[in-house]
Amino acid sequence: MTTRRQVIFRSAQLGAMLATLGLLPEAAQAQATYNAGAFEAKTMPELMKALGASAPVESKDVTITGPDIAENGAVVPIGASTTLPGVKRILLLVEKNPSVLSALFDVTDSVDANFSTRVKMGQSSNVFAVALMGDGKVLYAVKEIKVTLGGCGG
Amino acid sequence: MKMVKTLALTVVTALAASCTSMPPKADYAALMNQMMAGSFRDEGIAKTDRLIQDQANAACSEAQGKSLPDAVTEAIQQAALQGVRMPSDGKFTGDWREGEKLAQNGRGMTWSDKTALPKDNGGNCLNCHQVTKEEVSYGTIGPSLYHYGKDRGVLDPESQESRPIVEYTWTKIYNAKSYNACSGMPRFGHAGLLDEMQMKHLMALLLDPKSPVNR
Amino acid sequence: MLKISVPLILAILSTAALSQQKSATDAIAEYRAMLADGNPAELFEARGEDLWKMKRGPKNASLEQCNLGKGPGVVKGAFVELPRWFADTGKVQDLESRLLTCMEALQGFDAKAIAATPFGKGEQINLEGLTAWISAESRGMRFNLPQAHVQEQINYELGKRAFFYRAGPYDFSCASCHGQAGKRIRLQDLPELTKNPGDGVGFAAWPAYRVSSGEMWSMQRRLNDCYRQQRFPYPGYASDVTIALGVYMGVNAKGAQSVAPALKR
Amino acid sequence: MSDPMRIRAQVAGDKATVRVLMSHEMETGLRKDGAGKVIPAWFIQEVTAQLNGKNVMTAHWGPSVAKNPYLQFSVKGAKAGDKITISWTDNKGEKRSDEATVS
Repeated sequence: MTTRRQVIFRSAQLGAMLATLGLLPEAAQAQATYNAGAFEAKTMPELMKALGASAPVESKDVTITGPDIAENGAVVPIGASTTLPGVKRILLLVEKNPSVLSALFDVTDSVDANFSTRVKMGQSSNVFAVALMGDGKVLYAVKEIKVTLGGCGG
Repeated sequence: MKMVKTLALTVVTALAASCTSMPPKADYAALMNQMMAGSFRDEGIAKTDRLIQDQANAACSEAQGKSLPDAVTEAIQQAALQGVRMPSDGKFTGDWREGEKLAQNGRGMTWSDKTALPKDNGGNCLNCHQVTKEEVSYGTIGPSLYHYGKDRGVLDPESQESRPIVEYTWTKIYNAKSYNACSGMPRFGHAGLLDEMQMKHLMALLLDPKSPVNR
Repeated sequence: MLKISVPLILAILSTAALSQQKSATDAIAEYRAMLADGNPAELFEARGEDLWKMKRGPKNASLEQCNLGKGPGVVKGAFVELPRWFADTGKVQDLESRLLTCMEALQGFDAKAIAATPFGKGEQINLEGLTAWISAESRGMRFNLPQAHVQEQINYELGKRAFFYRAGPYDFSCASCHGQAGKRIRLQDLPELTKNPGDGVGFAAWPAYRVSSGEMWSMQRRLNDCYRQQRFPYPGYASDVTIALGVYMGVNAKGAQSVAPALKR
Repeated sequence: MSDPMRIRAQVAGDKATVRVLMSHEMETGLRKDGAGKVIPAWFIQEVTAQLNGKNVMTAHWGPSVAKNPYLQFSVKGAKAGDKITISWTDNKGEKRSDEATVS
């Protein structure tokens, strides 16, 4: 039986190997490598530690979008954005998932700090949009999304 | 003048007739039997003998949603009522918490379920009924059951004064066709879907004043 | 591609929400609107188009000469006229059973073997892609099943009887869930299928991408799962009862605009 | 081999809205199959976007991104005719790259 940890570990090794061999696209190499530890974090503090970031502060300048109720936890549309200048990274978190971090976006000057995707949610939970700023500040917005039991349940 | 009018009327009638053409003549009962027998196969616990209809299902299918003749209705309901077995120990209610779990549980009796035993069956209640105020994900095929006991003034479901409504409720769960020949509700007791204890839990959910149904 | 922008829909929804507490139904509508743009069914449509044109099977042929009812190779508009009578097979066929006929005749596949393949495996995966693309080619068109042939009429009558056929341990029929308007199971709205339930609803919304399983479902798979939930035995893929039900629902849906392949829970 | 992505890039003011659908199982590694065996994790880990060959965004994903992932973002200064390239790499090292023209 292969555990998830092993798979990620192996794939990180594989990624490093491919990078060494020059097999990864140049663009990818220029960016930070996949932080497996961050995607293993169970809580927000654990995640911030793995990312080497400070404790997050709630901010009105960060926006989290998503439905109040998700008809199905398998696909929940969420988005994170901020209009603040100097943002380096945007994170999307689901508090009650086995690992809190769903997605991380490295922001460049060429894109808006505004990303939408769809995540899986095992149960009703708070979801967070977190902005890692250039000056080291960590800002967040939070919203609760209820996951309902749809269909006949059979 | 009169001639023209008659002619116009004839045309209209002819058009109407062609729009509502009668189905072609065929032995539909035989074709139906042949089609059903040739289309399904056994899978897991769901065997083809499930296609066999009892009198009630045959009559209600035939009616296609329309009401049955009074005599047929009466016969189905009488037969259903006579088959209802009241709880062996005379006690009608169990634990509403267990009842709520059963109400939430929509599983049971499909070809992907392991067994057809009551322990592997849910009550499926939320699929069709509102049950509590807190659970917003409920169906509307059946009436809301929120405040079921409260609205009927049940203070103690095991008391003598509650007996009529308690027996009615038990009967409804055991075999809903006792009061409504073509009821859409599964016959939980009659079909052996739930055991006596499970039905008592559902009774508690509906009738216990402490149950979230009545709060 | 959606014509109305999602932000616009959301803006309307959130304005409405200001005046009153959002009901669960409104919240679900909001959730669906958020998913409407970017239906993963598009991924299957693209695959289906490739599969239609690709030389495959023992005969190494494409499906481009397949006759879906409007002549060999005519795809546009075919979906909204199926199921229909086909003279070459002497049968009323739906999209899936017709595709099986073409895959056998043109490409040399074994239709029976494909019909017996479990959903989501082997050639069944390809069928989901093909039905996604073929239905998409009739997107926005209105259902207009032919009823001229006597077998099409008989199939309608049999489909109607099958629709109301109550049996199994729960005494359910198709009509148990789809016989009345304005009902739902849990939070799922149930289309009334004994008449035209409206544009893009019921028969006019399948095939669909199922969010819950991340799979593409054709009408055959939809019906299969209906029968599972009905606690019936297992209906064969493209079996007579599934075709008859298709005729019944399809004829009832006359005039309904097809939105297939849609996005479903 | 994986299926092509669906990429739409449309000009909206002084930027282009990019919407991407990717074909991927996004298996969490936490689910079990019918026989009770754990289904190994299999998910896209990295997504990059390029505008006319220049990297404009890198995303890292975990297995909780939904199956057949959807991604939407906006590229500043993108004009009609520009090329948007999206690439992904999954945890098995499989990769895929597709291109779309901004319209």
